[in-house]
Amino acid sequence: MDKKIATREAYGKVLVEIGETNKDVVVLDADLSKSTKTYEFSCKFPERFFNMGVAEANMIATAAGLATAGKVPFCSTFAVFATGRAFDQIRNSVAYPKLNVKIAATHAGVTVGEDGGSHQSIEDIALIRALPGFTVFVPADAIETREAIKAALEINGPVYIRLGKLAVPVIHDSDFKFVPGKALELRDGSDVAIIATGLMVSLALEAADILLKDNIKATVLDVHTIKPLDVETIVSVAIKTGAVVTAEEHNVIGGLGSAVAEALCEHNPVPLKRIGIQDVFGESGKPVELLKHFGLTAEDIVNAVYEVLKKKSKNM
Amino acid sequence: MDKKIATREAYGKVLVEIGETNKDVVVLDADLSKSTKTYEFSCKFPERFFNMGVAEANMIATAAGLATAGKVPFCSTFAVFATGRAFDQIRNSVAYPKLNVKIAATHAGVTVGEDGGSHQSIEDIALIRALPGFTVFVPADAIETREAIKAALEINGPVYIRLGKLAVPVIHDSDFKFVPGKALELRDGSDVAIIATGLMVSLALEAADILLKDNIKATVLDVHTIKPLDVETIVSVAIKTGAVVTAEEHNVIGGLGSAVAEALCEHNPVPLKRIGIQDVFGESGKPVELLKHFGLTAEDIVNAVYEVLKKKSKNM
Amino acid sequence: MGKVLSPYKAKPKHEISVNYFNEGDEFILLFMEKAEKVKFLKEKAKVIRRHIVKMLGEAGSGHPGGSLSAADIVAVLYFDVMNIRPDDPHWPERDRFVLSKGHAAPVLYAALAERGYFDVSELSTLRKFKSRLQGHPDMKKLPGVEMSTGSLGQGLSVANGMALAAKIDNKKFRVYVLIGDGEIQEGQIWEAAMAAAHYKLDNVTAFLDYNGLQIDGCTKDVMCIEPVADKWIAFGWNVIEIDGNDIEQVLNAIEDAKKVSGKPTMIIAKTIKGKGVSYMENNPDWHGKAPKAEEVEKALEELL
Amino acid sequence: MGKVLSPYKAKPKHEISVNYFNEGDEFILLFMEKAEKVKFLKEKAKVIRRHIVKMLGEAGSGHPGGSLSAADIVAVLYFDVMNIRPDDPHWPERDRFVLSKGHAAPVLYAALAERGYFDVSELSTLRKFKSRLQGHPDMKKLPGVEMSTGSLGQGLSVANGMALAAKIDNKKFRVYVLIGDGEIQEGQIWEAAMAAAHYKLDNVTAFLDYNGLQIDGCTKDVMCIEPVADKWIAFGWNVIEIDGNDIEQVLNAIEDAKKVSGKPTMIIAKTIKGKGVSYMENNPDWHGKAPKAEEVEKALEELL
Ligand SMILES: Cc1ncc(C[n+]2csc(CCOP(=O)(O)OP(=O)(O)O)c2C)c(N)n1
Ligand SMILES: Cc1ncc(C[n+]2csc(CCOP(=O)(O)OP(=O)(O)O)c2C)c(N)n1
Ligand SMILES: [Mg+2]
Ligand SMILES: [Mg+2]
Repeated sequence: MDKKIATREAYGKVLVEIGETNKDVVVLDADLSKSTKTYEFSCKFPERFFNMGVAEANMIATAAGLATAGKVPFCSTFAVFATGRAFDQIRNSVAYPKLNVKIAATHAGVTVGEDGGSHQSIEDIALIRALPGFTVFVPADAIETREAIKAALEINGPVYIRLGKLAVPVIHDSDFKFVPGKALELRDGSDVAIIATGLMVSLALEAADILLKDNIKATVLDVHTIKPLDVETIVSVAIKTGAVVTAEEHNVIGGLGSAVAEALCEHNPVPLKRIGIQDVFGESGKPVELLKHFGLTAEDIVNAVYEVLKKKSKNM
Repeated sequence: MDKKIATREAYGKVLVEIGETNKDVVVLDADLSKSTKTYEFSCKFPERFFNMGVAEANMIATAAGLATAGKVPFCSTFAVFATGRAFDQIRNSVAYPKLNVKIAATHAGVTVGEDGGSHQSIEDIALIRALPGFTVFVPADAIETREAIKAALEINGPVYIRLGKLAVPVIHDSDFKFVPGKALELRDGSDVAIIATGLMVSLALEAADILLKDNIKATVLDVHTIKPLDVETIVSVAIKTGAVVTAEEHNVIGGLGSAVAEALCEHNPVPLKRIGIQDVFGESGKPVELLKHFGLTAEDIVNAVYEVLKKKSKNM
Repeated sequence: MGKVLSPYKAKPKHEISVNYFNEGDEFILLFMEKAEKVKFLKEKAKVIRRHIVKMLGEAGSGHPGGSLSAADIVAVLYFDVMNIRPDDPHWPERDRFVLSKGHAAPVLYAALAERGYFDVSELSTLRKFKSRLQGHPDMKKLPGVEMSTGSLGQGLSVANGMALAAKIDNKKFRVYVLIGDGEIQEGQIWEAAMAAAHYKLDNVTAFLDYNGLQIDGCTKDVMCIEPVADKWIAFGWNVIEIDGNDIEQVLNAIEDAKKVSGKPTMIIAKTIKGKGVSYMENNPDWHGKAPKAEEVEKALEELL
Repeated sequence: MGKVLSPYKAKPKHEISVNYFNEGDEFILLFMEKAEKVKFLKEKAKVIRRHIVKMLGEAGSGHPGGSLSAADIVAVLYFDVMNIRPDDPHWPERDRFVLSKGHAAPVLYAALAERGYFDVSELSTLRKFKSRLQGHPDMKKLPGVEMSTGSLGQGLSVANGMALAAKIDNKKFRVYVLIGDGEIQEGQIWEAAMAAAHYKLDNVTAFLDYNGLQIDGCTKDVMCIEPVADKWIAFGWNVIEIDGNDIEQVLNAIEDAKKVSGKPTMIIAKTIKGKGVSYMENNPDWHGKAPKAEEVEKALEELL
């Protein structure tokens, strides 16, 4: 876990690779190609790159048109604008007609940092998850990003990929197997399950290490696919452990925490604590300051584990 | 429950009333004033009515500007466009600066009917619920709508009010007391809790009647305020009954069902079944045909109750 | 316009359908004199209008005004201009038509049925539960519908995307798109307008159904769009102004658009909302209301 | 412009702040000759530029290019034109300024501090955790910020809303709004443009910071906005074209805008992105990158 790479960087690289092998791949950006890392693609394949300017809505619906003609458009901009500024276009021109459009949104979450609350998307998962037929990937590291983008290309339908600005630890080996829709068990433990997504996965592993010192064995799930959710695995670890903590860099309303709560309540209700942004907007600061401020550290996960364990023992 | 009135009709009426008593109330519409029922206000107070044409994004941000200068704007259009077409404006120009803008969106849910899936909002609650600081009202009938609008006027901040096209039964007496944020217990029963919102409340009452014949006593909660959620009451009925069914005319992802799942998992996990649109888009048809097709009838609620009761007995 | 396999032979068959000979690649009024062609297309537009009125009467809800105003444009596109194959609706080389103002679905459905995409009898299922003819066009349900629409302001962007795909692949197909005049109040239209000019999409031809009305009244009163031609010119488009209920003008404008290179063309088509049905013409009340049985009868008489 | 309680007296106090006398209602350069006023405003613009460079250097991130290009416009607004009360920032009769291109926050913060809304020392907290000077303006945190911005394309709509409120209440305040030239690619700008003309918002004066650059390069290459004046004219605006880095032209344009009735005014202000710092000028790389310590020094030398 020494090496740190931003998932957007990994995206930029794999985009060029798939552009090479698949001539139907086209890329659209909304005046942020250097930040979203579509820039390299734009240099290599200028005839398949379309800068749409500061016009996210038009970008998405143009991509829909390209998709009707057999192209596989990848659209990129900041997550807050990719989803919010173009929601009706995503809904009515992509999801409703089930078109083969990929939205790879970068700068998700509060780790955007200094730009502040207007630029920190804490609700994009909630938005896209509410749309029938969308696949939602939230990669935890650079390697998972690679695989998620390649998997997105294989899926014939709308896919949302949530990427970050901040360099984050590489937690996977390069030969790791990414199965869309299948949660990855990174640690096996019977006391509690920590279910995490995105950059919180590496913090969940840290938390598991800390807990181990206290002889608490945690299962750690990496839920890279928020939708369709791997209900089976999630329910099975809930049954095994009887207590769950979710961790995400997103509002606790509408994201992974909600998805897990839905699954647990319908299949095997157990105590749950949701680590995430507690329904407030972000603000300016350094990413680490903000992760701390918003309660998104390994320690916060550890504390949440103790809380659910207390409830679990009461239940028993 | 003989009389049927659409909540949008009630909205149109109360709007004129509050326009009379509060000169700061202004109304904006996006070329749908006869459908949203802001038309009467526009005739009575033309100097305080602004038709923005087919431009929902501009409507919302203009309302934000009006709010900065002390006006209390009510914005109306169909729910699918009110939320989705203007999401970033609602997010960044209303919710983020906590401005005093009210969005009264009509034509929510599949009871829009013949217009079909492009016009049937099944995700608006999910969208607005994910925004910090928003109050979300989903009135069950005409009387509740009146009170919700008056309550919205009292709140200094962003409020979303979800209204319907279809005439629905009037379930409340005119002297009923509406307390924002407080779920209403319409029936008291210890076997199961049916937690409903919007037009599903009257169907929940029907379901409770049917269940009573089988000697199953259901608590029925009318959750007219989805946000802030009345966690206390919801948890208390979950404790009392040990089994919960939610019912909403919305995607089961992101709406009332998710909110209740979150509350239960964090405070008192019990078996839950979520009645709602099962993550598919709507389609054309008569409202009753669609309610049936999408599993939104009293019978569907009854069946869900039997399901959770089975799980509850297993749990005990 | 590609190869022509068969001449058109007008053989009137039943009440409102005009039969045509179409054994292969495409449909074209090749051996007709212009005047004869115009007459034929006028007849087709009338047939489409009759379908619209009947469908809506049967459905009990829907949008007659904006369907009727566009019938002539749609007739010209589907019965003369567009290079399409009803028996192979996904033929990659086909010309595309995007009905951006999706509420005018009936005019599209009528044209598709008349053109042979499906049986005209299916028109009576409009807006009914489980029908392929949804209240607003659904491309997943009905072959021939190029894009699902209904949320206004999105169709021009979609058309641009199709046109960009043609450019990438060096394909010759053209993209036609019909936009409402109230619809251009949507900012996305101007994003798309700017992008079409920027990317020199001369394979895009847009029609503005310039009927002066939207739901809440005259565009002039609701949200004035004037001067409309100046706007499109300022956004870098070739602009042609015509009477959009005049078949010949529609035909000529499309031909002129094809000759322009490096620019998309906007045909500002002055139309009458409700055109062809006296009591609907220029009356905003008929934007989104279905005619009752007697009203259908009266309309059909007028449309003989 | 209301009552004037006090004459302006220029008393230079410390390195970059120009002090002023302001005991009551408002701030106005009343007893100055035009030439003297222009000189003073030029000085203010320079002071603002110095603040921008220093703030960004200190913050380590942010947007210098678009802040510097707008410094002259903002100086004229805050130090001559606008009827405001720094000690009563919510005074209902105040003129409003909406920074639609919110990433240029530093130019606004510098002007507010210089104008007395808060101490200039606070400028050094820009973008830091818990600062009132958020990366993009936050009206909830910092008095004097009229609207939270950062998501491009929304400020003109907001300005219209403020202007409508003035019309309803018969108030005399005016609304100024600064828009980026890349920003006008957002469709919402054109929705707002149409609405401002429709509602005859002659109390709205917009500035286009016409610096020819956006993040990915020249607007011409990324998404061409030309012919830009024609667009605003076609959308019903009074258009004035000026050199937006020329204080006198900015002053005159604003005066001219005030005289126009029944129409909003767009002042197309040709500017140089990065203006005043040689190595930043016209260089898209300096859109969103902070200068390093040596670069700050160099810039400050140039801005003496
Ligand atoms: C985004 C969106 N907003 C609102 C509507 C509701 N609506 C349907 S038709 C219409 C008026 C359209 O007027 P116009 O474009 O002039 O159509 P026409 O006159 O040709 O029928 C409106 C507001 C919609 N379908 N989509
Ligand atoms: C809706 C939205 N999309 C994208 C961005 C990211 N962004 C910030 S500045 C900018 C370029 C703006 O260019 P311009 O308006 O010309 O600004 P200026 O040159 O004056 O800095 C972009 C795309 C944003 N802030 N908001
Ligand atoms: Mg019209
Ligand atoms: Mg610029």
